[in-house]
Amino acid sequence: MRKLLLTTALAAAFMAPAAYADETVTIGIVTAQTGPLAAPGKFQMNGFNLAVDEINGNGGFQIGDTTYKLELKVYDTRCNAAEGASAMQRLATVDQVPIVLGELCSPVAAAEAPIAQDFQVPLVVTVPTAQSLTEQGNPYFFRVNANSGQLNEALAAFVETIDAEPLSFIAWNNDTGRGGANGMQELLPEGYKFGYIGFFNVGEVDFANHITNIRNEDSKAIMLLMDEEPGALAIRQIRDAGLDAKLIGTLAMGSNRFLDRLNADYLEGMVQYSSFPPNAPMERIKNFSDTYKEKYGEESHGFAAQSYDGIFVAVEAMKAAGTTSDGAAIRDALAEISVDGVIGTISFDEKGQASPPVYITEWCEDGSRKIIAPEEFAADCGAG
Amino acid sequence: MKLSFSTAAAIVILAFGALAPFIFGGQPYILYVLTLALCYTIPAIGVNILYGYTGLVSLGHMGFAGVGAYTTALLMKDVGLPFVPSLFGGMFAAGFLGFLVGIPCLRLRSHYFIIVTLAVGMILYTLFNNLDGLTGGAEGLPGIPRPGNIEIGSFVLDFRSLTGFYVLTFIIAALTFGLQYILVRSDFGRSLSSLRQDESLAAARGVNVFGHKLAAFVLSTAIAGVGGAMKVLFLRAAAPLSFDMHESINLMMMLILGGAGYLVGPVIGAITFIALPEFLRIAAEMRLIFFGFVLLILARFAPRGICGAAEAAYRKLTDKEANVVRYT
Amino acid sequence: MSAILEVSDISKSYGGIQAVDGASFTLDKPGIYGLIGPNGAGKTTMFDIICGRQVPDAGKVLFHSSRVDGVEPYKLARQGLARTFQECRVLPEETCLDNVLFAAQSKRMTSEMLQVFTRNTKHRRDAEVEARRLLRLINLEKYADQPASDLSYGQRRLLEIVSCFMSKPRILLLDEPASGINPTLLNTLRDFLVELYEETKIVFLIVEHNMEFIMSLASTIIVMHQGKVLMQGAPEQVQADESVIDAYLG
Amino acid sequence: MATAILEQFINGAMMGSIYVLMALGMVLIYGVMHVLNFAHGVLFMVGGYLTHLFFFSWTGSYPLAILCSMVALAAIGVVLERLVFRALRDNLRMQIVSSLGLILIIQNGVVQIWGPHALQMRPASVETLVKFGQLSFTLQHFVIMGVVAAAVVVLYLFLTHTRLGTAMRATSQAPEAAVVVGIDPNRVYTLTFMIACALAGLGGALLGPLFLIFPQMGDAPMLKALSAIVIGGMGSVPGAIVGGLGIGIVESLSTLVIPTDYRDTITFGVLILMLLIRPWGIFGVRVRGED
Repeated sequence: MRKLLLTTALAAAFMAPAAYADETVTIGIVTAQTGPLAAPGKFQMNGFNLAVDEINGNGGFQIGDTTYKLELKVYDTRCNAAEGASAMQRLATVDQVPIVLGELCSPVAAAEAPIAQDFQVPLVVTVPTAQSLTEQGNPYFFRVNANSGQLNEALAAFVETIDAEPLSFIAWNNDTGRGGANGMQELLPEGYKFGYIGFFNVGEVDFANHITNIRNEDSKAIMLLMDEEPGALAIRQIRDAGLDAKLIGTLAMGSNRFLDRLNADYLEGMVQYSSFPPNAPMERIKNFSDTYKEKYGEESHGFAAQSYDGIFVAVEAMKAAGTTSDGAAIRDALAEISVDGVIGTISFDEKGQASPPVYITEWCEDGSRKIIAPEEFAADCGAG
Repeated sequence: MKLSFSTAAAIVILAFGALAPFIFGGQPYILYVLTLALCYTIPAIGVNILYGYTGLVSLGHMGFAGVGAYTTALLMKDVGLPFVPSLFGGMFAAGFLGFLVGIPCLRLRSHYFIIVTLAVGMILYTLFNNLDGLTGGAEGLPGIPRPGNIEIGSFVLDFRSLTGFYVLTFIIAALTFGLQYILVRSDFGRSLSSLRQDESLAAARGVNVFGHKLAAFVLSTAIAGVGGAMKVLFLRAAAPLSFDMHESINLMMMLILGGAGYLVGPVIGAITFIALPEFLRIAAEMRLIFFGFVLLILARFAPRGICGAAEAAYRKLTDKEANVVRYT
Repeated sequence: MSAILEVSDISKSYGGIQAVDGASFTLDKPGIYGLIGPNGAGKTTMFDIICGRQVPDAGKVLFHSSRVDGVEPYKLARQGLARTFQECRVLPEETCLDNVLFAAQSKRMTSEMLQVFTRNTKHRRDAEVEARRLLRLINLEKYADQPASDLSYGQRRLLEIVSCFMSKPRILLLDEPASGINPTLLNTLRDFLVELYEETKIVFLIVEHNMEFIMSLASTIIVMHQGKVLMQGAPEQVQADESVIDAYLG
Repeated sequence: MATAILEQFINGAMMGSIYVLMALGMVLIYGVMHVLNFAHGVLFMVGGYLTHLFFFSWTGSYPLAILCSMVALAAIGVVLERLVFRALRDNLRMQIVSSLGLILIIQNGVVQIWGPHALQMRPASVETLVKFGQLSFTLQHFVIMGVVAAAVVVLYLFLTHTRLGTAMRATSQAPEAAVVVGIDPNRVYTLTFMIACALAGLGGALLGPLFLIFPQMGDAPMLKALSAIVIGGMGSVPGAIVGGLGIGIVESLSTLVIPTDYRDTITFGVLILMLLIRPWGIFGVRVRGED
C-alpha cells in the first residue's frame, strides 16, 4: 500500500504545474561574472533579471493564443574571447535559444558575432561600445547601447561649449577607455589644446602619477573614461591632491550609488554623459528606478537600464515575428522593431546600431543632479 | 608487435581525431570544443618541445602565439593574402621574434630565463593592447576571414562551416604532431633531452648547448605562432586578452597536466583543460580552483601528468619489460 | 710529428688566488699520463682549462698543434677530446645502451634532425654492435635496457668512461676516476683502462689523488705544486725526487 | 615643473615602499630556499582582505587589524611551506607549477568567499590630508613609507643580530654547512616563509585602504617586486630594497615623459636589459662555477 502512495505522490510532483503560462522561452545571456569586469557584469545581470521578473510577474507575454514565461540561461565569459565564443556556440546549438543578449567586452562580442550569424541566432549586446562591432555587416548583430562614436559626439559637442582647454584624460587601457580617448581627440576641432593623456590598466588604482602630470599641464578639465569603482577613487585622489579642474565622467558616474562612494562636495560641478539619468522626470525612467531600488536596495545603473531594455526588445521582436524559435524571423523583426525603452526609443539602423539619446547631467552642490543636454529633456537639480 | 606507450596513444588519438567529424557531426558544440582544444594543442606542442624535452620553462609563450595570430590575421584581412602564405607569414614572424629574444636570453641561468620570458610576454601583450591602428588595440580585431573553399572534383571543403574548419585545424595539428614526432624521435630529440638531464655532460659529449637551445626555442615560438593564428581564424576575431600572462600560464599548466616530455602530453592536456570545463559548465567559477588543486597534486605526486599515470597503467596492461626509452 | 698535447705557461687566477701560475708540459706520444699534486696545486683548474670549461688568463694549449684553450667544450669534443667528470655524470633517464650510443651520434643539428629517416642504416647498426661490445667489456650488457639511474656508483663510473670512449676520441681526460671506488673495483678499473689503452693507443691524461692507483697505472707522471709543474718523469723517478716529497709533506 | 618632479618623487617613493615590502618577502624565500614564489602576489592580496575583515568585523582599530592579518598570513606561510614547498625542495620546475596552482586557488577562492567586487576601507589615516604648499597627500602615504622603513630596520637587525636571523643567512649561503653546525633547515625554512608572508600581509594591509581591495590587486605589484629583486640582485636583501624603491620612483617619474600606457613596458624592458648586462644584479655576487 505504501508503495502505491509513494508512486502517486511522485507522479503528481512531475506533472507540469498548471499555472496560466503554457510554455517557457529560454533567452541566452553572456556576461562576466568573474574576472576584472565582474562589477559591471553585476549591473548588467540586475537589469536582465529585473525585466524578466517584471514580464513573468504580469503573466508572461502573448504570441497568438499561447502565453510564454521567460527564463535566462546565463554563461560567464570572463572577458575571454575563446570562452565567449564557446558560450555562444553552446547557447546556439545545445540550449538552442532563439536570441542571445549581453556581453561586456568588445573583443568577446566580436568573437561571438560570427557564431550568431552562422547559426542564425540574433545577438543583442547591451554594453560594449567598440564601433568596429557594427561595421562587420553581420545581419545577426544588434547593439542597444550607444557606441563610442555616438557617446563621444554628444560629449565633444558639449565640451566645445564650455571652456575646457587644455583637456586632459585619465582612461582605462581597454576598449571603453581607448575608444573614448581616441574618439574625443578626433571629434574635437583641429587645434583644440589637449593636456595630459594618461592610461591605466584595468585593475590598477594608483592615479597619483596622472594627477601630478595633469597639474603640471595646468589643464582646466579632466575626462575620466572608466567605470564606477576606479572613477570614485580617481575623483577622491584628484580632489585630495588639491586639483580643482572641471571633471567630465562616463555613464557610470551619474548615480546616487556613485555619490555614496564620495560625497557632494567632491562631485559638485562634475559633468558626465549618461544613457540614463535615474531620477529624470520622465515617467518610464521613474518607475524603472523605483522598481530597481526596491529590488536591489540601491540606485540603478546605466548598464542595468540598457540591459533591461534589451529584454523588452527581444520580447517585442519575438511577438512581432510570431515565433520563439525561428532565429531568422526574429532577426527580421528586430531590424524593423521600435521599442520605447527606459533609455529612449530603440530602433536599429541597417548596421544594427540603435541610437538612444545621450544625456549630459551635472552634479549640483546639494548632491543631486540636473540634466543639461539634450535641450528637450533639460531639467534642473534633483531631476538628473 | 609491442607498441611503446606513446605510439599506441598517438594512434588512438589520431584515429579519434579523424573520426570526430563523423561521430559528432550532429553535435556542433562538441565539434566546436574539440576544434578549440586542437587550437590550444598546437602551441602546447611548441611548449612541450621547449619544456618537456629541453627543460626550458617559458611563461610568456602565448605572447609569441599572439604575434603569429595578429600577423596572419592582418595578412589575410588587410593584405588579402590567401590562407597558406599568411599562416607561413605568422609562423615566420613568431619564429623570427623567438630568434631575436633567444640569442641574448638563452645564455641566462634557469631562473633568469623564466623571468625574461614572463617580461617578454607582458611587453608583447601591452603592444597588442596599445597599437590601436595596427592590431585594433583593446577593441580587438573583428572580421578575420576564414580561408577560401577548396573544391576537389565535386567534393567542396567549406572552411566557413564548423566541420570544414575542424578538418583544417585537425590537419595542421596532425602536421605539427608529426613534426614533433620526427624531431623528438631523432638524435636531435635525444640531444635536447640530454640538455634537460645534464647540460655540462651534453656539452662534454659534443652537443652545441646554445645552438640546440636556440633551435628548440625558435621551433617552439614558430609553432606557437601557428597555434595563435589558428585560434584567431577560428574565433574570427583577435583579442589582446587571449595572449596575456594568464593564458601563457594556462598553456604551461595544460602541458604539465597532460604530461610534459610525452608526445601525446600536449593534446591530452589541451583536451582535459579546454574540453572538460566546457562540459562541466555548471562549475564555471569552481573549475579554476579545481585546476589549482589538480596542479598542486600533480606537482607533488605525479609530475609526469596524465601520460605518466597512463604509461604506468599501459605497461602493467601489456607487461612489457621495462623499456623505458621514455621519449618514444 | 708534432706533440699531441702541448700546454705552455698557462696561468689562471680567481680574484686573489693564483690557481695556475705559468705551468707547461708536453705529451708527445701516446701513453697513460698521471697528473698529481697536493690539494690546491691547480690540477683541477688545469684540467678544466684543457677541457675548455675555464678560460686561462694567459698561455696556450695546443692539441695536435691547433689552439684549443678558450674553445667551447662541445667543439673540443668534436675534435676528439673526451673527458669524464669528478662527480661522475651519466644521463640518468636514458638506458645504459643509449648513454653509450649518445656519445657516438654526430651532433650536427641538420644530420641529427634528418636522422629519423635514416633509422636503421649500417652506420647505426655498427654503432650498436660496438656499444654492446663495450658494455660487455665492463659486464654491464645485461643492464643495456635499464635506466642508468639504477646502476651503482662504481658501475656508473665505468659506464661514463666507456661512453666517452665510444666517440673514438684522440685524447681521453679522466678526472679522479678512482675517487669513491672500493678497492676490489679499483683493480677492475685499472685492468679495464689498460685494456682500453692497448686497444686504442691514444693519450690518457688522468688527474688523481690515489697514489697507489696512479703510480701502478701511468707510464709518465706530471707533478704540479702551487700552480707550477714541478717535474715530469717515470713513476719511480717521481717517487724518489725530494722536491716532490717536500711538496707533499710540506 | 619642479613641484611636479617632487610630487612624482613622493608618489614613487610611496609605491616603491609597497614594492619593497613585496620584494623583501620574495627575496627572503628565494635567498634562503631558492624558491621562486609567484604566489606572493595573491598572499599580498589576502593580507588586504584579512585586514578589511578584522577591521570591520572584529577589532575596529586599523593597527590591530594589520597585526592580526600579519599573524594570519604567517600561519598561512607555515602551512604553505609544510604542505607544498617542503617536498619540492630543489625541484625548480615543480615549485613554479605549485605556485601557479596556488595563484588559481587563492585568487578564485577569495572571489568565492568575498565576491568579485572591490571592498573599501577608510581608516583615519586615509582621510586626513597633509599639505605642503600646493601639494597635498593623504597621511597614509607617509604611514606606508614610515612603516616600511621600520620593517626594513627591524628585519635588518633580526637578520644580523639574532641567532635565528644568522641561522637564516647561514642556510641561504651554505645549507649543508648550516646543518653541520646544528641548524635545523626545516625550522629555518618555515621561519623564512612565516616572515615573508607576514611582510606580504603587511604590504596588502597598507595598500588596501589607500586604494581598493580586490582579487587582482596583488598581480602588478608582484611583477614589479620580481623585477626589483632581479635588478637588485637575486637573493640580496639590500638589492630588494634599492630595486623596489628604484622601480617605484623611476616609474612615476617616467610618466612625466613617456605615455603611461607604456609604463610597464619600460619597467620590463629595464629588467631584461639588466638581466643581459648584469644578471647578478646591483648587489648580487657573481657566482663562480658552472650552474
